[in-house]
Amino acid sequence: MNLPLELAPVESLEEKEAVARLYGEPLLELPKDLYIPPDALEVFLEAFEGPLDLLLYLIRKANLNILDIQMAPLTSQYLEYVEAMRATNLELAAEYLLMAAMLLEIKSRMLLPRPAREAEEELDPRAELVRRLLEYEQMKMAAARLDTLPRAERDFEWISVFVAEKVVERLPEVSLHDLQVAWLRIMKKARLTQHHRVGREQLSVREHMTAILRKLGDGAFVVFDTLFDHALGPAGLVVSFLAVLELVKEKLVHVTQNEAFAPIYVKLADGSRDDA
Amino acid sequence: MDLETTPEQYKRVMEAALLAASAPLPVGELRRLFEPDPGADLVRRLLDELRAEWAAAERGVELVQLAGGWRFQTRPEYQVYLDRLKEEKPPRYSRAVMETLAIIAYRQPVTRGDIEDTRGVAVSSNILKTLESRGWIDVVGHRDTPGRPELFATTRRFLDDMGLRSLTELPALTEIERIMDLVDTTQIEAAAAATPEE
Amino acid sequence: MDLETTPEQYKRVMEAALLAASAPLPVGELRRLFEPDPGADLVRRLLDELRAEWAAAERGVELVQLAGGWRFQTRPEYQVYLDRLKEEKPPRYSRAVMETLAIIAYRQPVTRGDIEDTRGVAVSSNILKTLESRGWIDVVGHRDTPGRPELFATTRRFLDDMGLRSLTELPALTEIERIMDLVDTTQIEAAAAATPEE
Repeated sequence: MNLPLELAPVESLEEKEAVARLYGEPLLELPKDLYIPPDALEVFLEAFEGPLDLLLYLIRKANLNILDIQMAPLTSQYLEYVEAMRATNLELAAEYLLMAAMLLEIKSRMLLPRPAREAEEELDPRAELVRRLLEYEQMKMAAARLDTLPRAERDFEWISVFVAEKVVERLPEVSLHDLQVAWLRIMKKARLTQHHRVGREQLSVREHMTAILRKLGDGAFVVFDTLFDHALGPAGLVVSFLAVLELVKEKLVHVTQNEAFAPIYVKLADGSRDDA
Repeated sequence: MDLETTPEQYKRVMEAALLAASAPLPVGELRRLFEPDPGADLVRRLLDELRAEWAAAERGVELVQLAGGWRFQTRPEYQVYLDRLKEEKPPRYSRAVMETLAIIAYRQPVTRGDIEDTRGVAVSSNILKTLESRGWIDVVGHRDTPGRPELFATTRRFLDDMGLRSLTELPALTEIERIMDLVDTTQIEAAAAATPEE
Repeated sequence: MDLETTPEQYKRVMEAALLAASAPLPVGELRRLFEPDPGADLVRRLLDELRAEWAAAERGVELVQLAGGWRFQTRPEYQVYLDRLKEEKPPRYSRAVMETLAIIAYRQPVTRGDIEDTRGVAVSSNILKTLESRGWIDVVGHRDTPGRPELFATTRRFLDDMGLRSLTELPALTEIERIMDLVDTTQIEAAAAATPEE
């Protein structure tokens, strides 16, 4: 039951830091008679976060077990501080007065003789104060530890490198599925279903039509034979041939031959000026 | 169109995304880098490899796992150098701010009144504003009592900034708790129950 | 307090600073990382080494020198991945653009008039320009009719972007068309909208 509370190293460091401003005097060696120069008192009291903090300090200073607080000396010391605050015209926080009232109340209750029959049910008047002190001390230590955790911007930096973006318009992505849907929509709308069945063969002819048009792109006459890539194999050649026929039919190319068995020339229908 | 997607390539893409990200990237987000989705397991394995690679290279930067996901950050040992480039020092928070933060972190969700009860002093609006503007706390609701006071809690950003993956990684409160055990608990509880809520 | 300052260590510090910096760091700024000042020449030499190291590792991030100093940035090839993390929905082509593309793909070579006949509405120049600037269609000739209209066809690039080796790999439609007769178009559109992006 008499476990001495040891301050966490961090905290004691902090305490020293806070009161080091008091002429370099370590806090724990403050004179017992409470003589503190008025200008220093302000600094001294600013080091506390409130009445609970001051009480904790007083308990520690007297090396008291927090669970076995002697109310009389604690209360009188506390009141001396409050009186000192009042004397130096420090703005007296209401919380300090409230705590003073609470201490006095506890003290008075402890002085009162307890009726024997009520003794068991009667709470130790210090219990609530102890609970609050422990609760506060716990959070005070937690705060000190939290402060020691490596923290972004103080102890480390986030990495966020520049993203090199080409200033290009973001292009829509199109899938084959999208294309299919678009085409089907047209079919449905135009009711072309029965008339235009597009199968693989047709497409292959159309692909060759485009390829041949590209070969003829410069508008020059091209020898018919060179339009065919023999690497395509017999089926490919047939499709190429169908493509030329289709191009002729659609009046996209002109095919000329000066005489029988002479070379056949093909050129774009839109070719050069001598086309007419 | 995609680069070749060997594990090595996956890692390079994840590394680039993590280095460029402005917030931690969760695994689910990293999966979106790839098509088709490589799955959570592969991404996690590659993240571990990536972390190990950076650690082995003894760089000033490390890959860490946080509440919000994975992120690269500089190692604390390098801060002494990086501080030299800083125009202004990062804010040092007062004890009042840190105590308020601790109470919100360990006791969340709490109202301003709860914080004041614990600290024994009024909590200024500035303290809460400081923590809110840092993105460490926010209002998660209102307590159903008169005045409907706001309930504060810590954010994921708080955990990320503290290098934590979850609240359970907060420094433990064991020391005080052990002492609490020694107190006659029934007494204290009775005292607590007797205290009217403010 | 300083880490050991071998050239390797200098580089690690510079690397950490450059990765963490929010703006390019000039050489003068990087010199401030160290005490005593290592001088501009050493810093420049180490920057060159650092750049070479990152380039050799074929990472998605590179060290570049700009007017304002040095910075790490993602390599442009990685943009396609990083873009996937963006929240914004990818842009979509209008129905008119898609239908025009489909007609050109399946019926090529076609004139604008052919497209209009098929779609039953006028085709704006913008639609064709959109597809041309994308590099998916071009003019392969002119039809020998009054006005000599341009003939449009799809390009090699179109096939590449669609992942096709040839037009014959376009989805065959006969089968589907038959089904189409039974299905309402709106249903197909709904299905298409629900299909995840590929």
